[in-house]
Amino acid sequence: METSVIISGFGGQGALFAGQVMAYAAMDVGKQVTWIPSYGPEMRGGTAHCTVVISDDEIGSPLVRYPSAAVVLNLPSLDKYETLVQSGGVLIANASLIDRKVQRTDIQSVEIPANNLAEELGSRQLTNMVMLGALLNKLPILSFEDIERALEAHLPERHRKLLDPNRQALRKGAEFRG
Amino acid sequence: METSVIISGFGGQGALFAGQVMAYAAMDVGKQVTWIPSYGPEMRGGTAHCTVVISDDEIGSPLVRYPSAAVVLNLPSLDKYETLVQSGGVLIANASLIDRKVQRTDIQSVEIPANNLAEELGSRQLTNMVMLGALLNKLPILSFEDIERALEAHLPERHRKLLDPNRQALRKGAEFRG
Amino acid sequence: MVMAAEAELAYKRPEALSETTTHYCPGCTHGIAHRLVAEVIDEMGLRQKTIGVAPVGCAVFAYKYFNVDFVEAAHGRAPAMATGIKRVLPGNTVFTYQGDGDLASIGMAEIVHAAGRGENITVIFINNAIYGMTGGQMAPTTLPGMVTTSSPYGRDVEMAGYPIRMAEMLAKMDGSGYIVRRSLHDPKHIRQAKKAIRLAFETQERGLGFAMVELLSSCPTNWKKSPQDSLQFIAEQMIPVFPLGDYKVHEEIAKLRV
Amino acid sequence: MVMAAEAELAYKRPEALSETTTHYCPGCTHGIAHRLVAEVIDEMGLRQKTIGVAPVGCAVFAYKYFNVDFVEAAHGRAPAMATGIKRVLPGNTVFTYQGDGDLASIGMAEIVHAAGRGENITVIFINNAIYGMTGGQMAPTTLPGMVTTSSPYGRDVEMAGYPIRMAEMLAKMDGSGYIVRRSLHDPKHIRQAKKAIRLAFETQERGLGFAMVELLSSCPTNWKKSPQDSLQFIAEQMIPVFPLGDYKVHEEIAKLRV
Amino acid sequence: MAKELLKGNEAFAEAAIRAGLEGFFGYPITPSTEFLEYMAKRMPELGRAFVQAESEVAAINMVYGAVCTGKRVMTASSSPGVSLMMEGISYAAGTEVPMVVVNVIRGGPGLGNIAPSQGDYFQMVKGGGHGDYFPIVIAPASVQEAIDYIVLAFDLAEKYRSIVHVVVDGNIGQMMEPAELPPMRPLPKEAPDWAVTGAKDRKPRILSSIYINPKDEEVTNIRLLKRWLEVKANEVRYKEYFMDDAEVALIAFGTAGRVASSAVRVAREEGIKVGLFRPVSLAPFPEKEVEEISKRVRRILVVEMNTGMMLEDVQRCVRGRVPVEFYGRLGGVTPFPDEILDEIHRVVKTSGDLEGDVREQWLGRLEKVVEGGR
Amino acid sequence: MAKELLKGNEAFAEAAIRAGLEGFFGYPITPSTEFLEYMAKRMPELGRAFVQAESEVAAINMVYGAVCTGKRVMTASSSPGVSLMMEGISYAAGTEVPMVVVNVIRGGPGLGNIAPSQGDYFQMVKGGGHGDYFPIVIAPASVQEAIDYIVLAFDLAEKYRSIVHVVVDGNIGQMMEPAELPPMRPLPKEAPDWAVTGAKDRKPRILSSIYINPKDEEVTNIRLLKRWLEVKANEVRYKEYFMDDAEVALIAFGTAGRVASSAVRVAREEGIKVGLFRPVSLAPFPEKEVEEISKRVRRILVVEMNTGMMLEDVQRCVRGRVPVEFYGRLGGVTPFPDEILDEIHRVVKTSGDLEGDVREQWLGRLEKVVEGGR
Amino acid sequence: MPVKGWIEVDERYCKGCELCVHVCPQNVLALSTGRFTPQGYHPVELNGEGCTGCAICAVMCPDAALTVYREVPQRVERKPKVEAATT
Amino acid sequence: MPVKGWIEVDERYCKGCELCVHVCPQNVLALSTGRFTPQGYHPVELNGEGCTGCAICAVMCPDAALTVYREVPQRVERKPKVEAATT
Ligand SMILES: Cc1ncc(C[n+]2csc(CCOP(=O)(O)OP(=O)(O)O)c2C)c(N)n1
Ligand SMILES: Cc1ncc(C[n+]2csc(CCOP(=O)(O)OP(=O)(O)O)c2C)c(N)n1
Ligand code: SF4
Ligand code: SF4
Ligand code: SF4
Ligand code: SF4
Ligand code: SF4
Ligand code: SF4
Ligand SMILES: [Mg+2]
Ligand SMILES: [Mg+2]
Repeated sequence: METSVIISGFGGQGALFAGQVMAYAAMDVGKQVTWIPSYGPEMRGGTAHCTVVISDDEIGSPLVRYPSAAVVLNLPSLDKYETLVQSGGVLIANASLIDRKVQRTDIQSVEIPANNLAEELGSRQLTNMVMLGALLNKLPILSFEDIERALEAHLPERHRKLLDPNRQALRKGAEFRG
Repeated sequence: METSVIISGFGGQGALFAGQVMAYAAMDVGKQVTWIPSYGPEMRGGTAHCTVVISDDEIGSPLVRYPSAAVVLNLPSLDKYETLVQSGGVLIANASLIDRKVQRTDIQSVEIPANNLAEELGSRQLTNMVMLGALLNKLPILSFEDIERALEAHLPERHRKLLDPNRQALRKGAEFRG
Repeated sequence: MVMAAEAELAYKRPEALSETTTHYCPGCTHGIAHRLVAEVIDEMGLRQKTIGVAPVGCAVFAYKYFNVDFVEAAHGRAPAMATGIKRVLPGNTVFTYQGDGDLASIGMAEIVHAAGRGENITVIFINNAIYGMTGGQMAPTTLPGMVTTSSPYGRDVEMAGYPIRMAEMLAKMDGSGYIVRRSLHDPKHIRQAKKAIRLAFETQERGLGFAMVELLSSCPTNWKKSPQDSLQFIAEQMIPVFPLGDYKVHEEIAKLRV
Repeated sequence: MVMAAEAELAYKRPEALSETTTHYCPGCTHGIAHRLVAEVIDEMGLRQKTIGVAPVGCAVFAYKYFNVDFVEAAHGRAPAMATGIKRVLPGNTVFTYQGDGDLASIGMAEIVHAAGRGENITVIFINNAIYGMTGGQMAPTTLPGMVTTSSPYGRDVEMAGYPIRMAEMLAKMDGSGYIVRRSLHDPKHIRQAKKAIRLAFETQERGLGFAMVELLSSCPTNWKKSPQDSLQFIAEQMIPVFPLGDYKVHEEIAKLRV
Repeated sequence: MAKELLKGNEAFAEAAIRAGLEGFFGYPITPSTEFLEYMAKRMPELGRAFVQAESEVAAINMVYGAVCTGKRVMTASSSPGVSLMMEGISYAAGTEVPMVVVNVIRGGPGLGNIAPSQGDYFQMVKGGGHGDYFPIVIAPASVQEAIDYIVLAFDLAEKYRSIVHVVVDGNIGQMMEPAELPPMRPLPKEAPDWAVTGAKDRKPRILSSIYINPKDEEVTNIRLLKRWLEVKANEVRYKEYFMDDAEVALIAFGTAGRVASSAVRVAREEGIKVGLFRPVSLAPFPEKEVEEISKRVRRILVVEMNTGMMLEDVQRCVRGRVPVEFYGRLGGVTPFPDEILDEIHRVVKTSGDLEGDVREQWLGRLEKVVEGGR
Repeated sequence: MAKELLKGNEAFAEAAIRAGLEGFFGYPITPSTEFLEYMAKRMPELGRAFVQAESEVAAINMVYGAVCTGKRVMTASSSPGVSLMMEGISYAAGTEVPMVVVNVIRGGPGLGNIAPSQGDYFQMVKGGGHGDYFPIVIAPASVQEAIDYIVLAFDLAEKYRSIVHVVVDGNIGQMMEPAELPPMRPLPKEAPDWAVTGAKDRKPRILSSIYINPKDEEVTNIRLLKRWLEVKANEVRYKEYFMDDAEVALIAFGTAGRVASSAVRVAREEGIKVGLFRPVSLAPFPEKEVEEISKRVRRILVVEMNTGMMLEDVQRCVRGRVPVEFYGRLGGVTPFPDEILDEIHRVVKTSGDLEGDVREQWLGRLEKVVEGGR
Repeated sequence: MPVKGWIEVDERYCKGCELCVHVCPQNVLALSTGRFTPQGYHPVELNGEGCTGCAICAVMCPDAALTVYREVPQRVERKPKVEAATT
Repeated sequence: MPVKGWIEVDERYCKGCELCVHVCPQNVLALSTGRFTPQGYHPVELNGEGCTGCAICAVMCPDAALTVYREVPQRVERKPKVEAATT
């Protein structure tokens, strides 16, 4: 079984890091995983996205056109990925910055005001973890414990103090019921 | 019929020019012809040689390993080309500078003291024409008139005064009986 | 506010700039240099005969921003490309616009020889002490001790060499007609820079040889400074290493008043 | 003549020259430069740790003529190759030997940046105002008006540019430790040239940065002059364009007496 | 050592260091710059040589000089930068010194863009420099392979005194994957017996690529070719996926190979007897293996991120036994698995054709894909 | 005009001038220097641009600039110099500007020597620069062809806005043969509609090879490839000798082709049914023609002055129909007709073998020839 | 009486870099933090009285986003059409 | 009394360029026009009395073909093994 997730947003919204956390967690539980960022001119435009593929077998393409799930942090990302999520897949949209509804009905979608929830926890920086929490709730390829262990092991030293808030953000995202 | 001649000597002995005169003459009488010099490091060593191929048909290789004739102005050239002249071919050796006999008996060879004959005509510079005269005598692919017309047409302006001596040198070479 | 007939236009975007938003980072002085070149082209009425040569560097898209014919050179080779153009179209005005990686690193031979040949071209040289486009590596002009992504411990002059001062070097070439260094860090210096650019084009139009204006410029993004702090960095850190001044001025140009 | 025990050897072919006849034309001063370098290597006892870098040019076979390890660089790239060697073998002595086409034309970027980096190498630069090896084309150092096979009407400075003075230019680089120009046209100047070569190697041994000795040299063959007339040409025509002198001397070297 | 989540370019660089790298000379260019930046940090830490050269021309000639001392030295660049290295690479080949060059290929020709591409296949494999020489070309397809093959690259370069190109694209350089780094190798104490190190108590050594007498050059060319035949006999590397009973074979390398493997996996799930042959050594090309495949399968589909370059090598080996078709994306576009799956479906459904220009046929299909916005 | 006895390099240069050359930018290198020297003399006489550049890198970029104005401009160099032009050539290809580059190939790799060689076949034909592009490559084999094809080169370069390489070797450059120069073409008054000339009363024009968005680059690559398919359809050129009833076909280009034609002529006199196919356009390669030949003949012998480069293109087209064998001389050695005649004798006497590495087989024979002092 | 002037900001170009803000001698420029340009920046705007039309802001602006007007006290004969302020 | 000296010419190296001939202050060098070196040049030779062993010829010789000896009036203690004359 191969699961693929695209996380996409403005630069600085933590899309790449959220993907890396998933990748670490997947590796630590013994799965195959690839993480690949966008790079180059797209970045200049201000968007950043990454693709994470998690599998039990050797992973072929680290890039997928039709992901199992998409986590979109802003409107351009929703516009781009909504149509691409596999039928039956998952779409997590950041309602704080996206002022339209998800159109598709053949996928599970969550519209979560992630910025607001993050700010409630004291920092906008936690937006990405809120979104990730919401994702894992719908797409339980990794447990919260897996993610938390990954955070613990791989969060850079200088961000250590954010460990707890990150945990809370994950939970908050997971618990959100639109 | 394809006839090939290699003319070889020290740089400055006029080997290249003698070949060019043949090439001009051949062209002017409507034959196919190629003239190709040695170039590069060999020249640094002080030898210069050229290959002239004259034919009624389109000429393939401008280079031949086994020429119909060789005109050798010095000893190293004799050493190199004596063995290569086609059986039945012609070898003209400059006896003024070569102090050994031609060994082969399956070819027509002429050992001619070309420097001396040229000096008799007033200039060492005529050595090449003496040798060419001797060649044409044995290998009548071109007539003396052809060569003289070529000299007339193609001798550079500043050497015009040498036209007559060149003619004489050709005759002298042709008339030489070893 | 009355937009009366009495209103005088005190400043207007030059015509030689196209109506395109640049991709430069906010506050990057590449934009100022572009504007000045465009103003000079307008003032001298050269727009319809100018051919620009864009570099590889942040200014790679310069061709989009000017309202003139443009070609895009290989990294460092703009002076060679400009030479090719100018030699077959001697009546046109040809300028290159190059960064310090482009001009002073990979393109060193081409710029020196364009100057040596006295090629009648104008070179706008943006010295921002860094490789902007590729994400902040050391340039030949990087200051001693300056941290970049390829001098992570600060530029160690023992291992990575000393800043190269192009204006001083090229002024040594007999083919050079006009070689100066200016800065873009405040309005006063910007005005001086513009005048220099004007004279550099005048040098070309008069066939007086190779002309280059070196402009000390900022890179807020890779210097990791605000646009304003970056200007201060130019004034306080760069100018001492790269003194402003006229390094070579053809006598005909020295007489000129613009 | 008595070959007595009282006989003192006043001059002997240096050991650092191999027992090989060079391919240089008779009277070509490339040979003198070789000899001087070999004498210095002998005197300083560097033979066993020296690595030479030969150019593409008439000196392409320099590697055959010295009794030291040698590599053969691509045209103009000897300073880069020397940099590579010196950086991984900092304890060795590394020198390049380059012609003016090699160093001042195609290799301009490499020599400027080797100087800029203060690369601890020694460069012997043979300025003969021509491309010897390829049969006498114009070099960046060709004198104005000089006829060569690629400037058949004489070097026209308007079209083909001005002679480039490398010593002056490289002396401008902060990484340079020792930059001088000497001539090989008579015994007195040859002695001075040798001293300069000695100091250029001393500069390297002391780690004082980039060192270059520019040597005005003859090319009888392509100048179409006798060896002796060629020396006169250096004295009368070349020196005025390429003034002899010390363009940069590190203070430690200036103190040295050799 | 355990697996870590490693970024391609950095893993690559660290692996080279652990293989005993003593000098790195390079010039920044996206998307290989991280390689240089990593070296800028690590090499001085280890007291080893690092120089940011003034250009790729200078970089390759610094490497050329440094490898002449017998030490492990390399450079890394991307397409336009590698073009500038062609003269230097040809010199090193002619001098018979080991040299490792990494090319992170980007979209071209010209300045192009910085996106992943395989458009330099010909340049790398056929030798973009002048003259007869035979570079070894290795194309890793994962971070682990990048690590393993950069180490191998040094070993092969030394064994055969040859150029080794390691070619990847930005995907592999930018990707993170779990992988294991090798232990740090101790640096050798002795220089090899051909290296220039100063003629201490021995005869001087000369390293040069000049053979002014053509007969000597011919002997050199023969020596190089013979060595190459040895390389061909010993150093062919490839990977197979589902090839045992495959009736249709995909042939693809690097990223295209990975993407193809995803498509093949899905097709297998659909019951299609398709396999993937992924050359790892592009040179020596797995000629015999491809020949054998062409005797076994019904159809071959070559997938590349270029206009069909390896395709020509495949065609040469297949010798018309079965139809060889092509699918490629261009200019920095990485194909997605679904496109290749579509191609597999098409191939199994149609009968195939030995005539006609396969590039022309593909171009028609590609234009539809592009028009469809994919 | 009547035939004159003309030297290859000079005839070549004069023909280019008469074809309307308005700029020459070059750097001296044996054996192409006479080309530059001729230009140094003639171009100023005609008031046209001549610059001795500081290097081949500069030269090609000067040409790149100058061709952007729509004028006919060229350079000429030899192998190492051409390697330095690879980046610039790739840029010009990506910018879709016409560019003519003459390569007088010399022995390599590296500095090698200055003797005639065909060792740059791959570099020229497959594109030694980075990225997907398709140079037209023309290989004249006589002074007359040099003249005719340099003129054609400009026409093709403009027609297809393409790179055209004209490749010869020192034999053709140094040789004198009777040949006829074309009349002097008048210079065009107007620049083409893509050229940069100053935006006088029109919109500005931009010439660039950058397509930062891969999708745009892909569209460009497709455009280039389509144009190439057109070139393939229209511009294949070759010459045949005694091919009508040939049972054995020699395939050889340039000097090797001429030498082979001598051997073929002698073999015909001996009654051997052998012919010669001489590709003139190495790219586009005469694929269909070689394919047809492989259906007609019993055996094919490829002759080159390299280690077997065009050989691979022949193998690709022959698709295993008949044995393809190889004979080459290396490193600047020009074969003599007698060696090739020996090969013809050998081929007609033996039965031929479809298996095995033909290069390996040839190498064994070559070593005997070399040992024999030939 | 000081000359009166005003500026127009072309929001296609303005990137909110604030360089003009820092150089304005009258201190009458500021970012409009409530609005975004099409490129997603806060544009600059006049936020006070006292602009003299000195055009110093325009001289500084890297994006040529500013047009500057100056009120002319009385009609003058010679009116230079458009003259860049820095000449 | 002038110092006495003499030279030896290594004919493997001498190319008969005459540069030594021109610089010899004693004018005692000349080409030996009757002989050829292995390379085909006329070698230089001492053709008169008066060589002082000054080694100026050797300093000039591009081919390091010359060895120069000097007669030492009396035995000296310190005898530098080989010192190139130009140091
Ligand atoms: C041959 C080649 N080498 C390297 C690069 C990568 N590259 C692009 S821009 C650049 C340097 C840009 O720096 P600079 O010239 O200072 O311009 P800036 O961006 O600072 O204005 C480099 C190294 C390239 N495109 N081509
Ligand atoms: C890349 C390249 N370009 C050109 C050449 C041809 N070439 C060989 S030597 C030389 C110039 C030699 O002149 P210089 O450096 O002045 O040395 P000299 O022979 O005068 O001592 C040239 C252009 C080459 N070998 N390689
Ligand atoms: S990276 Fe630096 S130089 Fe480039 S646009 Fe941004 S600020 Fe300007
Ligand atoms: S060609 Fe000139 S530089 Fe070269 S060896 Fe002869 S004289 Fe010396
Ligand atoms: S300087 Fe220009 S771009 Fe910056 S804030 Fe002011 S108007 Fe906007
Ligand atoms: S014109 Fe002068 S006063 Fe008015 S906003 Fe600009 S800088 Fe300030
Ligand atoms: S200088 Fe040297 S080479 Fe020349 S003639 Fe004298 S000894 Fe012979
Ligand atoms: S040593 Fe002095 S005197 Fe004797 S030959 Fe030489 S130069 Fe003349
Ligand atoms: Mg910069
Ligand atoms: Mg020279």
